[in-house]
Amino acid sequence: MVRDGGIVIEIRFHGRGGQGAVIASELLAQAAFLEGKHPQSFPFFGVERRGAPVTAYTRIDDKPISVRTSITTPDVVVVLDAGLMRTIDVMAGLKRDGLLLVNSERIPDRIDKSFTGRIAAVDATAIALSQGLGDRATPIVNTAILGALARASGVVSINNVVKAIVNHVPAKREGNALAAILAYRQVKTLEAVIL
Amino acid sequence: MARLTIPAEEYMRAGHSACPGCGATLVMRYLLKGLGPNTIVTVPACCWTVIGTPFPTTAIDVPMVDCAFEATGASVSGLRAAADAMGLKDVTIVGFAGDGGTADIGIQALSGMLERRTDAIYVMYDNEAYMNTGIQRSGATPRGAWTTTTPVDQAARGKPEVKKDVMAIVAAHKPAYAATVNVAFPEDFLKKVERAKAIRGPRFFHALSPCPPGWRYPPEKTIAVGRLATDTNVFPLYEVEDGTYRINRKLGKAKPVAEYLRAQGRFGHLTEIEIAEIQADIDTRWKRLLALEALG
Amino acid sequence: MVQEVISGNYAQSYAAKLARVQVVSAYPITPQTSIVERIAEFVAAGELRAEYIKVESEHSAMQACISAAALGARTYTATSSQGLLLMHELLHWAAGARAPVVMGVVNRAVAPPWSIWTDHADTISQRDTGWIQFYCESNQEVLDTTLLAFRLAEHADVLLPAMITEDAFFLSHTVEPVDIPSQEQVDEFLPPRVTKMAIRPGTIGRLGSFTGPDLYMEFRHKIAQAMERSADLFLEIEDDYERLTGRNHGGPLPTYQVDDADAVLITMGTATTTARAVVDAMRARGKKVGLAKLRAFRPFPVREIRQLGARVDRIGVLDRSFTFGAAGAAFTEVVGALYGSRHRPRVRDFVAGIGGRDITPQAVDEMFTALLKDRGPEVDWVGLKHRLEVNRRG
Amino acid sequence: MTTTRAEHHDAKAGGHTTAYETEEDLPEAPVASVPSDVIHTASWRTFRPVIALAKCTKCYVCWKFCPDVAIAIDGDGWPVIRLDYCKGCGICAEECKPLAIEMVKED
Repeated sequence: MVRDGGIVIEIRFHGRGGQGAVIASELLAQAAFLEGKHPQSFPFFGVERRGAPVTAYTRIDDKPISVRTSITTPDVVVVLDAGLMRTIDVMAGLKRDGLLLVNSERIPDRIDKSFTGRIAAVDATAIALSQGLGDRATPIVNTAILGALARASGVVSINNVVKAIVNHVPAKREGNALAAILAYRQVKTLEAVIL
Repeated sequence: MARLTIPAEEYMRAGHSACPGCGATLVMRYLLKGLGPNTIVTVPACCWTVIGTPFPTTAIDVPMVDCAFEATGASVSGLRAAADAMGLKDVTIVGFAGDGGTADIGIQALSGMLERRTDAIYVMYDNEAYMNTGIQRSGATPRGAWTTTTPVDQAARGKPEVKKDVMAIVAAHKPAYAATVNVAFPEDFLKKVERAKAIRGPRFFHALSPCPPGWRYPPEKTIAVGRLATDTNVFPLYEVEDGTYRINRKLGKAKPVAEYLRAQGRFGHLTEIEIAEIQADIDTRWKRLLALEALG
Repeated sequence: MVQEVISGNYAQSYAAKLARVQVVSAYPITPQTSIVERIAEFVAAGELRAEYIKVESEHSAMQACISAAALGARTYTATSSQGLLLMHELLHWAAGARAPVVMGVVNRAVAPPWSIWTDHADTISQRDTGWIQFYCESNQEVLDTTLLAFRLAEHADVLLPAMITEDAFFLSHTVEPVDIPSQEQVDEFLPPRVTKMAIRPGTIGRLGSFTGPDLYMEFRHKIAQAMERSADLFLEIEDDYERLTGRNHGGPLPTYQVDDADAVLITMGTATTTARAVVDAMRARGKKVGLAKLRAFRPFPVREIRQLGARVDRIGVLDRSFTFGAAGAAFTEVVGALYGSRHRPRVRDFVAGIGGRDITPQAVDEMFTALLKDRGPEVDWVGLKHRLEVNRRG
Repeated sequence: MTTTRAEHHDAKAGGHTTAYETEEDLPEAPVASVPSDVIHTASWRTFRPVIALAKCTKCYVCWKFCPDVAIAIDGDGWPVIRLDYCKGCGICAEECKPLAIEMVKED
């Protein structure tokens, strides 16, 4: 999205209460800040319940951000829990040529035919559990997914994702950083459909 | 078909917004099973404000009147007065508040309601912190517990103060009936609700309501943790009727408090010495309770 | 109808009794106490069949009324000053829950320093809570307006709480003759409360609930519309009251001698009586002055203020409270109402009578004179002492 | 959080029909009267309980302790998981004495 000569990228995260979607949106903002960008991140203002669907947003601009509105047409949608796609329309408003990144062992089918952008997948759950992040019921996949996002979107570098994690994650910093790096290496991407 | 040990009727609906494994939903479920449809519930700010689901939906099949955080006792009195004035027969008025809304900000209104002898049931569902706002300590948080406002770090060991004894405060008002109940013991819970329903005057329940995210244990352990609370004497089951104490569950030998504490992440930092101090405190309180019961 | 010599506070008590309130919930505070004591006597004597909840605070008094109203009961309470301030959270709640609670308020200054004497800081501070507000000039007006308020608040197109205010001591403890309508008259005017919205055992319904940004605003807009509807309904209801009792206090902004006036003073509460006498005296001296009584502060009578503004060039507003950092609230609202009008007279604010200081005829005369001469500051504190006489003991 | 958009509901409850198309359709006071089971909470779940009826003794402990009212009892007395509502807390499996319930990961 180009506005007043600057480039704005808007990202929406879908997760469940307890998985760290809100923290992911904040860490992404921290990483973007390290890139010299102007970030803004915010959760869907609501009541969080463990396990319940949660939405969070990050907006990244080349220059200071002058809006405080919700994000309705994101460039990137990140799904921390593929199970959510059964009940939640994660594609809602996603730009046709945008990016869908899903925590999944395999790249999901192109459900929405009008979507011509890229689809990426990473098994963030396996990576998180390999690093002792969360448990099987609620794996904390937020840092892994950010590593994958760095690779798939190029919005921020993996170096700055790792820096943001080390600077701001209160516990298991090494495991979280490693999760991001592993995901960066393992993410698979299905390129855009050329019409 | 085998026999159900608690009534089959449901007055709480599925679809509610509680966290998985939530104890507070079981408190409501059991309570309404015992009280039946001719009941009006008033609820202040607490987890149930959210659990009860947003407009236009509602999670219980009886009327629910939202009230201000500190005013449950007053709301109860208002509902009772209106029901009496309008000739609504045999309706049970219930105040349903959390521990913060009861032990802290709402204790004045609770005291008022008990003192003016409002004919109603007040339930404090006790998850031992401000859980709806995200685990801040309340007067009902037990000693040693981690919360977001009683962190554990170099210079802090969780909540330094002991849990406020709300039952003792209530008992000092000489209510018609007061009892502790625990979601891990539904049959005892229902027996007491049915007993309370038959009595007129101010009645009070202190309901232990284990909370997986706040107490830091996996959601499937809600009943197990609740059971341990009673079987370690941390949360004894007893009732007070006309000033007489009756303990409803006594084990030959209570389990060590450590078993209860070790099951929850909020106590994960406690040392053996700290646990021993808590054990001593629990032992003293248990002895006091036995002595109160012996008074007859 | 009988005439009795009673205080403003008793006028409240009699009105509550005549309205056959079903639930009363109150906490004592000077100078409100005699209102609720008299009601307690009515209940004790069996003259009023009401549930009287002796609560432990004003906050609880209001919560009990709101919850009782949820079941459809006609509810009444009374308070003053600090008690009203303590209720503040629940004043918003009453409007949001659409509980037509009727409340008598004795206007009293707020602490510190402690003061039990009158000004309007307590009720003016509540103007944004969604309550209908009436300010009264006489004990008769207190009684009549309280009865009007029940009918208006409970009207299906309104369903908003209403407060009827009276100046501490100037009305609350001043006895004067009051025509008291018969119970039959009041029963005809004010039948038992009927509401479709009452919470009933055996049904499903959660009153209060919670909403996201997708619905909250519509519920607030409904309150705004109900408040707006109440303005015209008040006129109809007062006409109805007049048919039964012969009395009509003249809507939200009754005027006196304004038709040819060069300057008009807008007053609230008991200062009106003094100001009316000053108008007569000044008219006798050939000064063309007039008076408008701001009787309803909520809903604010924008239409009537504009009609007044179209007739006169100079308006003074007598504020018995002050909004620190701005001006008197009545002044700013009058100016706000006139700004949208083609006729914009000069408006000045006279802040007077704070903390029970007497608003003397001389002070009112000064205000009119300043208006006529078009001199003096836009906002003026009138009656400040240049020389303080402080009692010292020792 | 679970959001419920009012305009999607047309349910009868408490004798009132509640179909909210415009502001005028909303009740004057915020009175919610649609039973909450119009909301499905299946999406909260990571693991689903699966009952092995061969091991079930019909003791109904699972039903008794379910905080989500997500276990029904069918005509033959067997417990049935209401998968639209089960949040997958696992209390039923944890408390089941004959170990008849297994928590299975959702796809």
